[in-house]
Amino acid sequence: MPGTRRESLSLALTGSGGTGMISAGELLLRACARIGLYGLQTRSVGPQIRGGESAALLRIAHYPVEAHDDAFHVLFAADWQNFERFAGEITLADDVVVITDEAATDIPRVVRAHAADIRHLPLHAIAREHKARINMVGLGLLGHLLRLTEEELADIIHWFFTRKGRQQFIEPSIAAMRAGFALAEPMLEEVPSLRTTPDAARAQAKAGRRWLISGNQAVATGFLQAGGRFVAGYPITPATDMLEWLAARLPQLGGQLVQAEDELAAINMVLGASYGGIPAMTATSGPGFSLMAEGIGLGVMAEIPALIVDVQRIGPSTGIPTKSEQGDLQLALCGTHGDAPHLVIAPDCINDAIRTTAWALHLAEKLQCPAVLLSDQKLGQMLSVIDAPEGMPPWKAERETVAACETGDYRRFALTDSGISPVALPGAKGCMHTIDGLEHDEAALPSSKVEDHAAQLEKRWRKLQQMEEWPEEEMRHWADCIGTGEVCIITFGSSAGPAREAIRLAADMGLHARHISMRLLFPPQKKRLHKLLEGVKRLIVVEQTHSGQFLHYLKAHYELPEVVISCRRPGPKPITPQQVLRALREACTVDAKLTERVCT
Amino acid sequence: MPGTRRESLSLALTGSGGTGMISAGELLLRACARIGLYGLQTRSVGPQIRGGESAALLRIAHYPVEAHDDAFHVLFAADWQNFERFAGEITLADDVVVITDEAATDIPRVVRAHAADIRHLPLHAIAREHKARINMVGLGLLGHLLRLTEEELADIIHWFFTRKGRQQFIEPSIAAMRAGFALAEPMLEEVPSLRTTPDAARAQAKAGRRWLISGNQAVATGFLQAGGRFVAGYPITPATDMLEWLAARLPQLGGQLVQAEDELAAINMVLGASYGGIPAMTATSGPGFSLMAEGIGLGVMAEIPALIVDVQRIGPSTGIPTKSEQGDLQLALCGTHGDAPHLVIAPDCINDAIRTTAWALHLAEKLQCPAVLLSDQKLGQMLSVIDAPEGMPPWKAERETVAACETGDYRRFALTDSGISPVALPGAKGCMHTIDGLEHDEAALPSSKVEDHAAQLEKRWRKLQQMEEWPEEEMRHWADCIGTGEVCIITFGSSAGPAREAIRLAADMGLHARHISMRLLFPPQKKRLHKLLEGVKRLIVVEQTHSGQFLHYLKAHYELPEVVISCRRPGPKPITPQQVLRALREACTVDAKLTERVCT
Amino acid sequence: MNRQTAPAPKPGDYKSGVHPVWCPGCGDFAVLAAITRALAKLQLPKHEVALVSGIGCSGRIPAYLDVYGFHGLHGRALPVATGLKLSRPELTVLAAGGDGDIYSIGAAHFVHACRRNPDITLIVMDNRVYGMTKGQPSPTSEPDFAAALQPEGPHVPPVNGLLLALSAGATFVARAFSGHVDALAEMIIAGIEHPGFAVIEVLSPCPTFRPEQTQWKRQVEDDVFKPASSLQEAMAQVISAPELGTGIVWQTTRPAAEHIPAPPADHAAVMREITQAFLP
Amino acid sequence: MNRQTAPAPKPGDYKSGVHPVWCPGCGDFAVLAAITRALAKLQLPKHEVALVSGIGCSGRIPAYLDVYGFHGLHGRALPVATGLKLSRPELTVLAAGGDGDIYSIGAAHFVHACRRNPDITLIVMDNRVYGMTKGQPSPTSEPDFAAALQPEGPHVPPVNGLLLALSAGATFVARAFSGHVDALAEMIIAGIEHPGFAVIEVLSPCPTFRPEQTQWKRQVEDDVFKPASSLQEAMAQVISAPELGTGIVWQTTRPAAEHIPAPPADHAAVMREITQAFLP
Ligand SMILES: Cc1ncc(C[n+]2csc(CCOP(=O)(O)OP(=O)(O)O)c2C)c(N)n1
Ligand SMILES: Cc1ncc(C[n+]2csc(CCOP(=O)(O)OP(=O)(O)O)c2C)c(N)n1
Ligand code: SF4
Ligand code: SF4
Ligand SMILES: [Mg+2]
Ligand SMILES: [Mg+2]
Repeated sequence: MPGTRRESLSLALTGSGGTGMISAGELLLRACARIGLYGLQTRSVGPQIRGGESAALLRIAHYPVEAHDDAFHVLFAADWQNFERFAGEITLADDVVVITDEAATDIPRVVRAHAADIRHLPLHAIAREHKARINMVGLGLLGHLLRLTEEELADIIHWFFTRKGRQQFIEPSIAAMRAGFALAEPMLEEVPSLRTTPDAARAQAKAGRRWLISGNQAVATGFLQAGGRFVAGYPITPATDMLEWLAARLPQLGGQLVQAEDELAAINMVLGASYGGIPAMTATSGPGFSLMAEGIGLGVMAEIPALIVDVQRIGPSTGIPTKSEQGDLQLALCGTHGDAPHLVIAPDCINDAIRTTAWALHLAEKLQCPAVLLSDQKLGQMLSVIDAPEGMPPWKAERETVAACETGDYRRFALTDSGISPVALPGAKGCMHTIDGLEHDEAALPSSKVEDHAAQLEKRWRKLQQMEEWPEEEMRHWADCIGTGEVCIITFGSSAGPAREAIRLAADMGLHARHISMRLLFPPQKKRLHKLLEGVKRLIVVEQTHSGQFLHYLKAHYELPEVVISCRRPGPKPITPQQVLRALREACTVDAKLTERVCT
Repeated sequence: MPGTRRESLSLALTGSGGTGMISAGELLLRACARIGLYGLQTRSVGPQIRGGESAALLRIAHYPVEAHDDAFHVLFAADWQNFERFAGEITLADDVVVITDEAATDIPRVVRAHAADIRHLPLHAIAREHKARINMVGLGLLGHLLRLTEEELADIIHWFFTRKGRQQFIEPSIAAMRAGFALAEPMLEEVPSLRTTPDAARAQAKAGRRWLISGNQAVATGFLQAGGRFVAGYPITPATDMLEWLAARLPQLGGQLVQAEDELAAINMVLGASYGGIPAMTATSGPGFSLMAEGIGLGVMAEIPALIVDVQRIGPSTGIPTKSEQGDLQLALCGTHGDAPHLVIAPDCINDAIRTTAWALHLAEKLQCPAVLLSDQKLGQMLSVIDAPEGMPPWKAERETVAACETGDYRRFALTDSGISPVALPGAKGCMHTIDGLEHDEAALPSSKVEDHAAQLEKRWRKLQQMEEWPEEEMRHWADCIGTGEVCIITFGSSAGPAREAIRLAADMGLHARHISMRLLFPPQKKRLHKLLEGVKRLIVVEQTHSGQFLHYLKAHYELPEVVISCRRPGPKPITPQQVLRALREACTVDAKLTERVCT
Repeated sequence: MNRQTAPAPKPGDYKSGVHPVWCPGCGDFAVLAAITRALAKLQLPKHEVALVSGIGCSGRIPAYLDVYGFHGLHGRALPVATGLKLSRPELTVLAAGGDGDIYSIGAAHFVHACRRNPDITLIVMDNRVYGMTKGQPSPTSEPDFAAALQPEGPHVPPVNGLLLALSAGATFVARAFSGHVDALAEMIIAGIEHPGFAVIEVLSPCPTFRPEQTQWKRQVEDDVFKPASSLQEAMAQVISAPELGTGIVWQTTRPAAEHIPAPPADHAAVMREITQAFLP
Repeated sequence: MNRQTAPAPKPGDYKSGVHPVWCPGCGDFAVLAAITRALAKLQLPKHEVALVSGIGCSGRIPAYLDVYGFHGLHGRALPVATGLKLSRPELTVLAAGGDGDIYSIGAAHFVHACRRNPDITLIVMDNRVYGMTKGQPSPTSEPDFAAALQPEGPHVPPVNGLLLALSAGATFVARAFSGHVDALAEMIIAGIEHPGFAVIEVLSPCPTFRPEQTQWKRQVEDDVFKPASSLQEAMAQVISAPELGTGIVWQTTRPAAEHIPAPPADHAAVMREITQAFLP
């Protein structure tokens, strides 16, 4: 049976500790990026601290991809130890080809039951023969299936070991790769592959046109580009790598990163630095984000800008630290006591994360208010090939300041029309004052008066609320809307990827639908969403949560179309384009109001 | 002009530090309670740590009262220092009589402008003459206006100083009281007073029929009655007095209270004690509640019961520690990362607080889940005369336990139909296991599998969700509904008081409306509320918040009538029956959908 | 595996059979072994032992034991253990955590547990690194331990957990090395038998992120600490001791803060008495 | 009140004119006075001074000074001050808090600030009670200080803040008495001039909830501490010192952990260089 030809090809590389599947996947992706293909990689790892089983999940295409496909077309299994730990995350396509070692006798039943085509090859023997790791055999084999050349693969191996200072591995690895490459030769036509060969891409590819970047790096880059210079944080999966990336680069820009003793310290250090006028952020995940609740409230009350990046992982509590979910939405919206309006913003893909982070920092500084940026593990740790952005994002951190006061009656919390009061930073002559977590009057003095509380509450709300009135061009970034039709999918954050692709797939089938991806979640943009929803009869709310947090948020703050369909599932199985497409096709047939369903 | 005769009389006693207005108010209330009257007192204090200005705000009636009236009929001002600090909280009735010292020259303009009848009396002179404090003069004067007898007032003074071990003050104080009593004589008919004299009440009053109790004491009592035996807490206004009350009483019951080093420790100590099988609680307010976010999530994940009492104060951040608001609702509902369903329950008056706290502890233990009890400063620190409850609340803390395991395959998180898995407490032979904040399988082992996460999420939700299916008689306490008609007021927590009274006032005017007071806020009771709302055309959502947190909660989780009117105001000015009544009357005229308005 | 009826449980009986997630060669395996030996030596019934931990590689330890376990939040093992011990004094309560868990995010609880002196044995598995989150400096890391999050190293002196414990009022302070399992087991026995809060800092190498710690087995100096006769002396010992010295440096007794009064015979009657006070 | 142009500011110039909420006789008035004297003596421009505080009676102090003030969260003054000082090293940064603020809810930050050694002067206003919340025992309360929340008293030894600071690595450790305003002012000056983290514990009586502390003025023993030549000696002094002894017990220098590199001339160029690494 000849292998299917696909628009995009999905490959899973799995193996136990030491097989190096993640590296192989990354090298494959990088090689693809170099010749002008697009693609992405996520990883799934076991509970072992180091060296446990892991899976590299790749998708390669001629066009930018933001999400995994429904199923995997090629499964390369170095071995089968503990495969069941992530079997639930790796759905196999009907025509999947499974490549495994000739000696493998422990192929799990779920795989055997599903896969018609299992190929036993001398993977380990080749690796042993060349004194290399099995992942190099896989790199050659899979690279060939992707129609990469031996030279392209050799180059990438060269680059890899040179960067690591392990030149001695180059030669054996290349030899193993070549042997793997040869192994693929007889099956080229039998295994699913890309519809078009990469030659077109190769012809077009110019150096510098693509970036290979993770979501966490994208957020960090946006922060630096917008002028962020101070970071305090405490290690936590899956935010740590963002902090580590920043730690190495901040000093080059005259900034710094402090490893705090805990998240309470981190958020308060950020408030301290920002009080000093330095654009500042912290990055954390669920448990640390919960600990920051009190600090965020202080930022709201004392009107101190701060960027709090929450790279969501599966909750509640410690949950599943290495896996993705969107379940911190309601905490991001409501997560401090009292009426404490603050910005909540979600980047919707890796490419977008650079710009959206810059925008979030810009808004936080402009509105003198904490901004929570909701990323997630999938987005944050996904490695993706994107078009290199042209220039820097248009938004910078700019706070309205007062350089000096003559009269001595500086009013830190002056009741301006916009609700924004120019701030005197420490060092400004004559404007000395004390900011406070206590309710206060315009002059920043503590007050328990009915009138002061009402006026300051109103002011803190007004400065956010007025965004509804900002000119369209300033607010264009609040949401994206693509497509047309009476059925509309709505998402926030990383669920946009599969939704966008579903819209394209639907259009190919002649089914026209819209997709709204909301970046700005708080303050709600009632009029703006209303406009985007004009003519929509059925709304499908897609999100990666169990309880429907996004659905509840939308119901609480917006007027929605008559029929609202909740399409949700918890992690770690990601939402895929095909699932959203199915929901879309079904949506045309339901007519019950508010149908809640699990995406299947 | 003869003074009006009122169903209930509202009196404000104000003065600077050392005038003892709060004590005078309390003694007045106690004297009223003894003769069978009902009433309540709240206090408003300035920012001074000790001895600053303060106001005792009283309302006395022949029937139980739960809320303040719209305005005050008698204002007794020992002096006027810093009166403007709480002027916004003390609305004066049109026929208010202001009683102040003969020498007072600094009566604020707001008072002078409003009050036609200001009486200058030799208050300080009398106090000086008798070597007593001015509050005793006030006690006599106001007591007489309330038609208490000199003996009743003398008794209460006697009781007061005896309890304090300051017998030497009894005689001078009684003398000053008598002089104050005499001062009132000539004005008896000119000052607003109760419509009926207390004689009827006196005739009926039997010892033991009334309790004089604060909301904080009521909550603490309910906790002890239901079997609560461990408390950990950290001082915070306005929850400290509940902790202090418990500290003195727990040892008598074989329980104990630990003063923790902070709220992170407090919630974790509670989880530790509860893991040991001991029904446990903590009490805190906004800032401390924010710090407990992570711990609550652990309780959800590891299925550990815990009662977290949040005596809400004005937020955000440090806010106004001594004043009331209902702004922690959304944090109570959403306040931890991830999908973490847990109980959120609000007592709706002081009387109810005893039973509702017992119910909350019962549910937490039965469902093995943290329960947040939302009280507030108004409810918690209000001192009220209530009918002494007959017997104890019907609910006890009872957890389904496993005494011992024979087979060795105890599954802590077994997927039962109800979602509730019987727990083996430490000490149970053969059932050893490790509970975890990590996602886990039925046997409590950490798991990152798609299936385990889905099943356990579903289980944790199911055990709450099934409450919708519980028999009506078990769930009767979830909400109260009074009245009939197409207009309905809905409240949670302490806003029920003014709403209930508004319903009665409206009925007197021939206007029939309903009132729903929700105690169980999470899990939502969709079918039950739907039933209560049958036939309702207009819903008025009354709450003490700025942003409409209760409104948003209702919109997110329920099908609401076509017209929804939000009637809300932030603290510290309390919501009053008259305001709700006005909203009710206006509701009959609006027809816009979702009108948001400020209660005026 | 209900072996309570067997006459004399052996160390292996205290293992749960769950396979540890630790890396090969991790010091924590030996800590696990030492705990089982100590429990076996003390013949403690498994169901009367509870081990509370925080988050970290170290924090995973309870699941590997067949006792009651509580794998809680990062930094919060001590408050949980305190709540448990105070309300269930008949249980033998142990707490375990990493250097980050106890000395960084949990530092306030550590100080206050030392003061409060509950009858809990704390095992700090010190590998001078955040193992679980893949190698960031911890409070006990050397000033020049460069890692991605602090590319030039923390450049601050490490927390001295023993000194901190002494100054916070701990009544039993010791250091051990996980490689010397028997000595560690003895130390844990002494800690459990100590009537109060026992702090045992265990040098527990992390071969993955601190490969140089595999040398500890050659560098550790055993029993350099001798139980001191005064706090000053204990502190002086700790300050001047070699970095990898072990032993019990301080042991004293002091009543624990809290105790539970006996429950009354008639709860309802006591409740009635309490609510009497509400009569006006 | 822009007096920066006047040649020599006097203590009064550093007052904001806001009326303190403190009770009459509160020791914190004297702390306020001492700070103004110190600032005046150092002739520090008001706009270049920032005072960060936590929550408590003590925490109210910034509003009474005409410098930049940050009245933050209970227990979190030190992280805020650290963030501020690290990013704005040219400012003179002070931190202030109560015994509960710093030694209870803020204990972890205290320990880590001592280690990190930022150039901040910390003033702990120790009244051995939670003043603001009306009289609960604090970590420095005497074991037998009975109060409503702990009717039999804490029955645990008080935290010794000086000892804790020493063992956590503080480079300047001192105690003073608020009643001796000039000595306190001198101490604050020494703290500000000290290049690192200076811990000054100030005995600051709370006449309202600890009326017996009004006797402190007769009981305090001044200058019992002498700058020690070794950590051991400092600790020994603190352990054996009278309960109400004052003085500087320890001063040493050690570089602060963090420093800001100079910002580059061309941000855009540096950004370009950084993002080069994303090319495949
Ligand atoms: C509130 C919170 N912050 C951060 C984390 C992430 N985290 C998990 S373990 C750990 C540190 C582990 O270091 P250590 O305590 O030394 O234990 P080890 O892994 O070295 O045994 C951190 C920061 C978390 N789980 N929770
Ligand atoms: C998170 C949090 N918990 C509790 C409180 C309540 N609170 C305010 S001040 C204070 C303690 C004050 O004691 P201390 O720090 O000794 O200061 P003092 O008032 O004695 O000067 C407490 C517990 C709070 N504001 N925030
Ligand atoms: S990372 Fe280090 S501490 Fe963690 S399991 Fe591996 S060796 Fe042990
Ligand atoms: S309560 Fe004590 S510390 Fe607070 S202001 Fe009054 S005297 Fe000072
Ligand atoms: Mg460690
Ligand atoms: Mg204090």
